[in-house]
Amino acid sequence: MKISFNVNKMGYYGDFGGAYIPEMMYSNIEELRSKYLDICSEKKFQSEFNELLKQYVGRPTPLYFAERLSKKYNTKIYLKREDLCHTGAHKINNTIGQILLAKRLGKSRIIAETGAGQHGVATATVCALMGIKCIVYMGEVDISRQAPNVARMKMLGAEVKPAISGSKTLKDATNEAIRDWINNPVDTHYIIGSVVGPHPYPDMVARFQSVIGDEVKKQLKELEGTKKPSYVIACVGGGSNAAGLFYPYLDDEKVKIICVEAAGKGIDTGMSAATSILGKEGIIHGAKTLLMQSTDGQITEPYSISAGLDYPGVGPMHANLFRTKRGEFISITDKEAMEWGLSLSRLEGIIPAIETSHAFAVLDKKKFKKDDILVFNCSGRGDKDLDTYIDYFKL
Amino acid sequence: MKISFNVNKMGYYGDFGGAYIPEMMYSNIEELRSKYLDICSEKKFQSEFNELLKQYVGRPTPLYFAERLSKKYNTKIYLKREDLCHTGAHKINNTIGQILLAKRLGKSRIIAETGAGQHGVATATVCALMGIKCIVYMGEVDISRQAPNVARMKMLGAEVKPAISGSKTLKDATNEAIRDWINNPVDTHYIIGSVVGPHPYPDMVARFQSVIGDEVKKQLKELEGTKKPSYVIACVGGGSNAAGLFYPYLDDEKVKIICVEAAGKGIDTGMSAATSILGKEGIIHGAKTLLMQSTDGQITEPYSISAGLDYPGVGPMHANLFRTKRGEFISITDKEAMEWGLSLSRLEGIIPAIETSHAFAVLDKKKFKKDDILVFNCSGRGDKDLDTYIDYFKL
Amino acid sequence: MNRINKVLETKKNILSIYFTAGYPNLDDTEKIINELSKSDVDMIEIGLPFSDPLADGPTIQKSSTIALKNGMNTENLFVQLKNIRNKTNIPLIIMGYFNPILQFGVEKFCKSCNDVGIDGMIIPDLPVDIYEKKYKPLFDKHGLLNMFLITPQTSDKRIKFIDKVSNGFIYMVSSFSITGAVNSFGFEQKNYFKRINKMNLKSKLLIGFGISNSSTFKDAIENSNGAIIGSAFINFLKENKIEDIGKFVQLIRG
Amino acid sequence: MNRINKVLETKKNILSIYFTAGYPNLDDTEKIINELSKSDVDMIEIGLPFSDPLADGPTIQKSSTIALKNGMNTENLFVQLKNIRNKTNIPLIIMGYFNPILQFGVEKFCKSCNDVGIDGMIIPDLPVDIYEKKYKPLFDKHGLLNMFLITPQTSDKRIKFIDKVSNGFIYMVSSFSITGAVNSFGFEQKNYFKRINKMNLKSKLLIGFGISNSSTFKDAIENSNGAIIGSAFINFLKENKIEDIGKFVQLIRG
Ligand SMILES: Cc1ncc(COP(=O)(O)O)c(C=O)c1O
Ligand SMILES: Cc1ncc(COP(=O)(O)O)c(C=O)c1O
Repeated sequence: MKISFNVNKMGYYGDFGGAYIPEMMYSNIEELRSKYLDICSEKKFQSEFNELLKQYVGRPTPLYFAERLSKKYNTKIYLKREDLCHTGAHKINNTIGQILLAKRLGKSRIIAETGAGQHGVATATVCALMGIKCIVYMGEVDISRQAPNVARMKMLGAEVKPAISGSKTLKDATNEAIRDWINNPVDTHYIIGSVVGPHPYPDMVARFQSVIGDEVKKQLKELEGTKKPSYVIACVGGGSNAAGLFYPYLDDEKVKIICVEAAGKGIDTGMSAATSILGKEGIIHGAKTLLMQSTDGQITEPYSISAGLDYPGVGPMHANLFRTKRGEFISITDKEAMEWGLSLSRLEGIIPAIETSHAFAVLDKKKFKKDDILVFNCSGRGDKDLDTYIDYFKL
Repeated sequence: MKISFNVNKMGYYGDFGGAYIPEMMYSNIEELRSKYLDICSEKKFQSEFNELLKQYVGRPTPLYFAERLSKKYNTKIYLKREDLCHTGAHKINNTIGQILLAKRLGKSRIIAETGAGQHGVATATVCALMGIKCIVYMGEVDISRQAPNVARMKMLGAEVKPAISGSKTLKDATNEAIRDWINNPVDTHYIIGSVVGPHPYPDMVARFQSVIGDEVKKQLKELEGTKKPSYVIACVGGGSNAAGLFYPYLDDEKVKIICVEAAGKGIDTGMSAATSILGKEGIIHGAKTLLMQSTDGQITEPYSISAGLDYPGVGPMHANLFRTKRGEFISITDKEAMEWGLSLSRLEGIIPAIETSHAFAVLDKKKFKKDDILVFNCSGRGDKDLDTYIDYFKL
Repeated sequence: MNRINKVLETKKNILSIYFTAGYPNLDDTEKIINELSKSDVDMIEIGLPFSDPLADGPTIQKSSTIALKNGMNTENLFVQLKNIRNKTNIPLIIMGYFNPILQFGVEKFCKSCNDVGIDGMIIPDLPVDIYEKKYKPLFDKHGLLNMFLITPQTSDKRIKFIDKVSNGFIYMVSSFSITGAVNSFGFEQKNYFKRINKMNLKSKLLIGFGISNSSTFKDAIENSNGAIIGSAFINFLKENKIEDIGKFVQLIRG
Repeated sequence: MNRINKVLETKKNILSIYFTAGYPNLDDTEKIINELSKSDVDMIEIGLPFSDPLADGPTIQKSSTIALKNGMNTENLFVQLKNIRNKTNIPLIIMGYFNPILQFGVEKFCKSCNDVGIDGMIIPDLPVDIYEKKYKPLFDKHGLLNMFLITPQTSDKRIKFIDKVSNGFIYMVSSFSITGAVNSFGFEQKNYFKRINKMNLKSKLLIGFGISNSSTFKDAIENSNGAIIGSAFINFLKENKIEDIGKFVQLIRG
């Protein structure tokens, strides 16, 4: 039998995944695990989900042929325009799904962690839409470097609570959210923002995001007469935008997968977030996966200029793509990413999120053929990062 | 014969419109006037325009049924989601059209004026896309209150030039742009951002924006079984988002038109931009229209908390809608608009531009029936206005 | 015969000077006109200040803003000009944007001009087409000439039309530039002057925009019937006394 | 017989105290264990500090951060505990998160525990299911008990499963709260204690989380075989000398 790169019944991708959780989370995780597939396959759920994606999020997002970029690199470059989603990134595909799920589970209070703030905004947005209370945990460092998104969450009525432990970034915000859930196990649903955490989160989030890849298949068929690009390319923080794009292609090895990680100041500098290259197998936030850690098993404080990639772990799906070599992993420094942010702005009139910029830098790392079809996930827009760009380039 | 509320062959809407321009602009305006209809009706132009609207801008934008809002006001409320357009407002519909036109006219340099910065960003964006030099004039006051958009224009490679005369807002930026055009009549195209200025600008911009109304017709037919809403409602700065929504309904008086203007601190305070109510017939930026002016014919410096509505004139189409009573004109104060910005964020998870917020305030000014179908133009997103919102509400 | 036409027919190397009414001080209008009349100047353009002078460069913009702040307005200008014809017979032209005139009432405006002895108008944002269709009879009735601009972009056909409608001079915009005074004209501008001269128009030509010193004035009069100075004169007024206007004119005449 | 089981069988009103190894100072481990052994304490939980202790409240988090900064690590802990069994026979439990154990090697970890005389483990993020399927044989081989938690949300069925797998005590989480010490238990918590007691489990029950003073300790032992104190003891260590530990224990015992 052919091996699959998707999750198995036990919640594992190869060696990775599972649910390494404190007992205090067990009832919630078990409730989710036992119900998510049924709920998600309900007709009514499907139609509500698809309707909101269409009418509220603005899906399908275009698959845009980047003419100037393609010419410059002498290959065919398509951008999947998740930056056009309501709230400005792919994150909302997942929060729409999870809020509908939370309602069916009878939850009246939502918590979330956020790094770049995109997931926080996406969560605050769906909570406003449904009239549900929302608390977002965000590292203190991220609160200051992603100020516009903090403002947006407040406008949307969410409470933003600073995580002040550790590196004060995404990992610590996640710890805080988990602690909140442990303290509020009855009325609260925790909307995780990426394909991380204990099973069934990685699979659930990947399914909600898979709309990205599903649309690409249809759109590419129309535009190029084939459903299959040569490459699907995405940045990887936790891995949700990548998972969403890769999903329908996971087991089709004719479509090559490239995961782009944040090298920060360089993978040898100790200031990096290139999880797959620097990480070892271990457990973070309830999942067995690759993570950056000391020999002693203490989780390393990661670094990236981009708040959404500043995470020491990676989703178990991606850990497996790395180990099995199904995916090629490339790491991109702050400098390379920032310059690509400017390049894409000037070449295509699209200011990408710094997370997203990392993906495009692959074009300078790897030679592609003239007939190759590259689909990049343009995971988010750069509005939240303007201060960082402006400071960096002294514009 | 039935009167039409659309432009006539001479470039007039009733008494309003025309081209009151210095001779130095004549050759450019005449070139435009004599060619725009032919160019716009070319098959190739149409298909490029529509393709870019679809693949790059992300059209069609959803017509979103706002459930919580509808419930609260006991009527049917739809939002035309122009906030989901690439760059965050309807403005890009027009700049896509004009850049394609400019290319056909052989122009190699683009100038634009901007108030809120949305039109500046939309212009900078299409210039980046086409690789054409771009200069944007922006009032000094607006530069400081719309900082995120200034940053975006710079990222996109545009030069932002401050207008330092008069009220240092939109009207002055427009003066500066016109002066630039007079100084550079050969290689330059001036992309005006609203349905203002000399003929053929108002008609040309309205045509490019009419995609909004055309989509509404189709979408409403699908959603409600009728192409005709009871009301179409939009904020009016220069009037382009309104014109785009109203366009296919202009001559169908069964569809009621509501134009919402900025009352600023109140129409009697001298700090206002409620042009139709406070204005008199006159000439501004080359068009005969309604404008706020002294008895002596000096143009009044307008005021609104919203940079995009802070204009002392109104497009000639709207002046005619006002005079003929085809449209109902309602003015909304800063305070009312700001509160609606927060309300829409909290009720529907959509943070609107402050310009857009004005439109929604109509819901508190007028009683609608349960079966009425209201289509609001959600002309832009509020990301550019976060600082103003946060300051105002001390969030 | 209109004073403008008389000058156009009898003089060569015409010098016309523009100033903004109400600048530097509200009541300088009469003084400036008198001083200009005494000097070697052939025509005067009185600028009616406007809040949004979109065809003017920064110097004239700034003078307009100050004049408006000083309290200048249309009514006021006519009061200031009430007795001007007791003092001078020099051709007087009002240069103003269309909106203040429209608000004042075009007919009333023409009549007031006639009353105080104004000879003509330059209204940069009233195109010849609209003038011809709608306002010409009023101007004619009150004995006012209306001067139109042409630029390097104006087509021969349109120039001929303007020439036909014109009953005063044609205001030949020197270049693309409204940025104010320059130091000398370039190759392109001179070519343009030549081209227009070859057209054998019935109207006399005055060159304006960018004339700032004796050298540009010389260039201009070599190619036309005269020149108009605006920004350079406003700049002069900013730094000098009104009594010294004669010296400014001498410098230009060279 | 394992020291833990001996205590569970022979004692009532068991008091188990948690501290973080390496806190307040790197080398306090032995001193604290000795002082606790001398006092009226029945079991000791030695916290192996972790960078991301997601089931702990701020007090224990902070002590872990400091301990790690002080240089505490797994290797080091076993060195510090090398001769501990020369000094005390009190049951010793290591409480630690799974990742450091996994990196050390689970088998090597169990062996090291056995070598220094550790009696059991509490690993909050190693669920009973995974333990049972994968790691139990290793623990058994090295004579280590593994203690599991239950909470008010744990279903009866799952409690029975945990009871079956357990060979030490069941750690009964007092409430939903990991925010640290509280002053007294509420109605809901007491109901929960009663419910569990009615289940007639084979395992003994110790109540943890939120025990901070004699009153909450009394509440706990009324409903179980004993109680575990963590945050309150860490807070005590922050402000007091290690030699005074006996007084803290007296206060709790009341
Ligand atoms: C725009 C954007 N792209 C990518 C990411 C990384 O997350 P993931 O790897 O889950 O897609 C983020 C996270 O905030 C983001 O905002
Ligand atoms: C979001 C938005 N809405 C409305 C306007 C007003 O312009 P118009 O009346 O031309 O639609 C602006 C202008 O900048 C805008 O940015």
